[in-house]
Amino acid sequence: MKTDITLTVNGDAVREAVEPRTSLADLLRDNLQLTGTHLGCEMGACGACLVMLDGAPVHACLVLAVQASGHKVETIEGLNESGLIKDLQERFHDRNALQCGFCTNGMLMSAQALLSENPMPSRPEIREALSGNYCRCTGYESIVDAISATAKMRSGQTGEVS
Amino acid sequence: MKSPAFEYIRAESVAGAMSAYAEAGDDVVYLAGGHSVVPSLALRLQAPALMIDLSEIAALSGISFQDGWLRIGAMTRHVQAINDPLIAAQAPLFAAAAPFVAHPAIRNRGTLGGSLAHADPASEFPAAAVAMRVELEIASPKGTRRVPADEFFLDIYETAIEPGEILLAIHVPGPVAGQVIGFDEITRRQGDYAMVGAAVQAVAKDGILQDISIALFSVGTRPTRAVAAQAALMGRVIDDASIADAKAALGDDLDPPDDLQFPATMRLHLARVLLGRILANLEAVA
Amino acid sequence: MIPSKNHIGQSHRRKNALRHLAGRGRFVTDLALPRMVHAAFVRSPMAKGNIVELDVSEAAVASGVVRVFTAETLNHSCVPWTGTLDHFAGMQSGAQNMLASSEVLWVGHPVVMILAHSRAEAEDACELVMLDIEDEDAVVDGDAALVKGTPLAAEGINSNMCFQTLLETPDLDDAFARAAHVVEGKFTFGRHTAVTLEPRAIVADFDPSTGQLDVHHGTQTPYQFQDVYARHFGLSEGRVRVIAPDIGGSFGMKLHVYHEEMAAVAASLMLGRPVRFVADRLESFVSDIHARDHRVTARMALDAEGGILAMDVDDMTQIGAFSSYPRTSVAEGNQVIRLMGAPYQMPDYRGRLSVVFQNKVQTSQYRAVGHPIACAVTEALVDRAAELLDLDPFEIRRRNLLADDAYPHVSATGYQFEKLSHQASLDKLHQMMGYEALRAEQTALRKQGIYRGIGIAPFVEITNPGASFYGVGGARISAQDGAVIRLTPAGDVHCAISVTEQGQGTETIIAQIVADQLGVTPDQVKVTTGDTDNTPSGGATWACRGAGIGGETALRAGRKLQMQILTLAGEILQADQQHLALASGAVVDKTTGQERITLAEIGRIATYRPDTLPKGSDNSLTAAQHFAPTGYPFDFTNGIQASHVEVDIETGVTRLLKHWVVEDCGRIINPLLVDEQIRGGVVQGLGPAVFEECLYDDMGQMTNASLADYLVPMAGEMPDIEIAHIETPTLDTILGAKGVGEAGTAAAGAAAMNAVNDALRPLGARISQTPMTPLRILTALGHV
Amino acid sequence: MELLGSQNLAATPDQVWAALFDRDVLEQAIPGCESLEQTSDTSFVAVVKLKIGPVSARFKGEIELSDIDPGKSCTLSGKGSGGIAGFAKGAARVTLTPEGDYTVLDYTADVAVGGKLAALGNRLIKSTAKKLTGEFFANFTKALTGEEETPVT
Repeated sequence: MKTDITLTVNGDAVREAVEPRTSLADLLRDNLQLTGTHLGCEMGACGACLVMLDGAPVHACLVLAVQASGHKVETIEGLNESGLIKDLQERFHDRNALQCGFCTNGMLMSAQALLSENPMPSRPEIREALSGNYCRCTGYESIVDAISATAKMRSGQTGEVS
Repeated sequence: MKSPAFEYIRAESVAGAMSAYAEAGDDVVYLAGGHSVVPSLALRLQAPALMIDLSEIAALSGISFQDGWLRIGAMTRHVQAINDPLIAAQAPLFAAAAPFVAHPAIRNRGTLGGSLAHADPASEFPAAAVAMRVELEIASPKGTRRVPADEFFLDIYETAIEPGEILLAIHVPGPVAGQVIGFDEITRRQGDYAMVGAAVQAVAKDGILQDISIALFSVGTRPTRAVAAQAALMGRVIDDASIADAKAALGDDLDPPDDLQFPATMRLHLARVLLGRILANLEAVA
Repeated sequence: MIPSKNHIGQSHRRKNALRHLAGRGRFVTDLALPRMVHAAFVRSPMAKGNIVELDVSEAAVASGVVRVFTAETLNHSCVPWTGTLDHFAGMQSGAQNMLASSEVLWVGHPVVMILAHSRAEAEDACELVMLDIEDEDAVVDGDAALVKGTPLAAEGINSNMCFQTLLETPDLDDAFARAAHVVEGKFTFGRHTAVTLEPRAIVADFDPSTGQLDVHHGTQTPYQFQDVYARHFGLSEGRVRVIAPDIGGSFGMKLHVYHEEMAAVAASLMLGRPVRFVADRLESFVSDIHARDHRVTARMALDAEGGILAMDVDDMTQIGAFSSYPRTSVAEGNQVIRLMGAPYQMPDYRGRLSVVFQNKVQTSQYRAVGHPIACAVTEALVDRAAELLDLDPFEIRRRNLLADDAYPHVSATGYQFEKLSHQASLDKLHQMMGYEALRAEQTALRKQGIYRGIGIAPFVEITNPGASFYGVGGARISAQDGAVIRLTPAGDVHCAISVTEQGQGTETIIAQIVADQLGVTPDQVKVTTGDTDNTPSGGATWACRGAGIGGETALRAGRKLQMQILTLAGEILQADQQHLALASGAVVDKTTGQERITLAEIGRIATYRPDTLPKGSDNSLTAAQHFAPTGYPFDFTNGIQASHVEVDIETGVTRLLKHWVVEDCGRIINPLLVDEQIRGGVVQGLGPAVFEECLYDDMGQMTNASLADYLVPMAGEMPDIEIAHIETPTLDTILGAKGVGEAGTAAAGAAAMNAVNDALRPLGARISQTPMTPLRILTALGHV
Repeated sequence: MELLGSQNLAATPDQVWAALFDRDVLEQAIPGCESLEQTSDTSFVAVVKLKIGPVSARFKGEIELSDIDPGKSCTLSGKGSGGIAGFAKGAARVTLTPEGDYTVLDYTADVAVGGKLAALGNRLIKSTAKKLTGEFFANFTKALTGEEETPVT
């Protein structure tokens, strides 16, 4: 019934026996206690469960854990500890770009992916990059501001929020 | 919303996948990107006994030229349709359609072949495939065959792929000088299923249309070729009069579904508006 | 000099946000307890029917299943709940039980509860339950519900009318008789729902060895649930602890009593082990409360100059099969008819309310209860009057908004306003949005076939409710809050307070307020919320009260502790405490500002060396304070919003270009957090105006119960929102703060509807229904 | 939702009529029919497995013929429960009209679904119902006459 899988999660080699039906999100949350990956809809519509799979954000609810075997997964916990998104986190904090915090994991994943492809996105481009990330609390503007400010700071401009 | 239990095999070859399918019998589902299958599992709208994962089969990947056609492996991800230079050059409607498909993270994982095989009547790639007159290469235990897009999409979620068969690749015919394209859709929010969408590919010589191919989506049970609208445009220049005729002709082409949110008259109206806008803004292929 | 205590009014960042940014939030959905079992429910697929067969024998023996409960085996453990209140005279509702026993009354009504070792196994077993329901004609439409001969929507009611009321001034008919102009309209406001990103979640953990029930509950009102669980399960309140950790959004949706949460508690009590229920998204759509669902007929009488004389309003609101508990589903409609015309000098009024049962999910309180409906109707009529009289929308409002020196004022509906700033807000908005330039641009673009519209909507918001809100009706819902503040042995400050945090920044503002009372920085104040064992009892989060009531409680507690510290310091220093003050973490000389003794030293002495204090000294460094508003029944705030839209008149698609808000919430404690509350609120108002709707078919089936089909507002469609403030503190409290949580939601939809109609006006089209979908706009334009 | 259709059948009305009450014909006609058990002259118990794209569900239910005007018209109704997937029910009024060598079978069907199917499938329900109804009458034609369908509309 259970299948053995091996994958790398936040740099650690992970070996688990899972039912094939287990989603990557459930593996991370239930088996590995990486609860920073959230579940909001379990059908790929809200973006709360985004993780980096081989370096690109994907919905952990839409990937079966068995499919991730042999691949590299990074979660918010890993990104946080790597220090890679420290500036992004700081701008989110400055700008109060989160309230309840449930969408924040996905927002950071989408933001990081956007900025790595497009270092100076326009506001509409940022909004488009977030088109699959639902936030009920903020109204989005502060998130757009925070990402925009990070882009400016990374490219050496000021991070002043206009 | 947790999936029912099933067995899982990660196939290493097409032949291996097909023989596993044949052995298992009825309740088998192939898994490509999984972005249509996995949600329906979570919603318990289906309960296969076995999932055969095709995603690691090398033969299903890769984008290359073959006899003047562009061969796009079925496992090509949506994001590659946006970024790949070969697709941009020879399958520009895929490149134009891809940004409209769902959201960035979905596009990182969803596959072109999966989308075509799934044949959701509201999705973008099937209509682009019809407009480009691609051919779909399908593997069966008896061998492979190529099916033109016009004959591939049969009905709601129904294609020429028989149970157990696997979509291997999409073959796109070579580009023609003077080719122009247009792709657009009308949605309420970015990434939503379109209320109406359309893909147009045309060739003009001295402004006169030598060829035009129009496919609409979200207007019926499958991507729909607008035969009458095409006829209304052939041999003409694109101007207000020909656009008006093409829009009028859509009445013969479409018999949209009627539902509370989007009555048939609304879909037809939107299809006309959209086609008019696309025709007025056709762009030369880069 | 004493450094100024100026943390109130500063944009402090939220310390608790750092945990979320690091992926270290702790939500109920993250909690796993030893021996925990997972619940799933079999629900009715029909809107109304009788259960003719229910067989759970196969499910009971399925793999991983621990227990299966039906109405027969579960309901006896809980006293049924009835959502009526005494001050809504004549209202009725059936009593509710956890599981349906014979009749199912909406699609999603829970029938069977299955507990298993995993949620997946519980769902597997749900598929094995044999449930046969004989369907009956459902009551789907509110108007039809009231037609004679229509079946009743539920048992235990004598008609489908839950509640009716009428408000009327004596001269109403006369006002309409002498009116120079009357404008009127019929409006429909769709059903929508909260869609918090974290669904409802509970882990109920009963320990039979001690008789202690711990409930980890994603709720905004933990004390209310402590009381509910104690009373309905026959436990002593002291043995019930409700812990509300990080909550992934609430917005009023997470303060109602739900069948599934009650069932989880019941099951834990019976099994003696932790029971977890987390609604999945599909369940959320058919079991979370829905909101609004109004049909309003309204008219407005005006004199020749466009002065508003009166409004006459009839609101029919559709609430589902039961009134919700413990607040009732009547409060929404009650506020709709009382908030009509509230910003205006309007002498006369008549408001009729009919609250109607139907076989759908219950509707109840959701952010800005009643406000968006009252505001949209009022402002649509004001715009229609402006059009009729050929007045600019700003001008007609300038003529009618209450003058800024006209307070105190009592509205035609009986609301008392202490002091508002409508006229100043109107002027500020006009200037801030560059109104004249926008109008010029609109005219120019129309010539190119681009239809843009500008809509404005002034509003009032009910905040800081006193006990007259629910308490007088017999509801055990606290209007007061409590705080306990202590100076720790190391000289830090800890505040335990009953108002709760859902990300709006409660803990941060409480720290700011307390810091200012004790001369420390907010960083030195640790705030604990959301745990009935560790904080004093209070109302927590509802109806916009965290800053106004919770903040005042914290302020008073802080001042009490300040006195205790100064008294003790006076004794230690042998100084007159009148000459001492607190600043920079120390006791200082009031006139020179010179440090006399640090708080750390006071903490040390009081804790470890009380023997060194003069005989009879009180070494207490803990202060407790409760506070309830006793002045005005509510503190009203006011403001005005503007929306700029572009309507694609060929596709019916509306694009929101920009939004502006001028808001007066009294004393602003943290501008950063206030602005983001407003922005989030605006988007929660724009969502239902343009996108959100629970779509039901004529059998009572909700047909878009997923996040793919129910359209929540997303980043791509939402506008930037510019905000300005006017500050008119309430004199009812020392702090002067009012609420701001609902302000954004109150008027955003009204402004958007006026903007869309402004865009459509040259085409002779008008829309009076939300959400303003492409279909409705195309229909208004005659394209469909 | 209402669905209308018409089939031209190369058979006499009596032959068509008999087929409507013939368990074997019905079994071949019902899309996805896994079992069909006759419980009376006019009623059947069926297990039907429907697979439409990403949705597959097994329905157990009853099929009944009523309002019978022999040789001319009857109502064919069915109600099936798909467990937690929801339920489907429908009734088709069938009328037979002789026309030369053919019999024209007209039907007006009213189909409804509930529960999860209704909640999630709204976008596709009408198309699906239309497709299944069409398949039923096409299969019916084939079972009766051995011919491929000849839909008129």
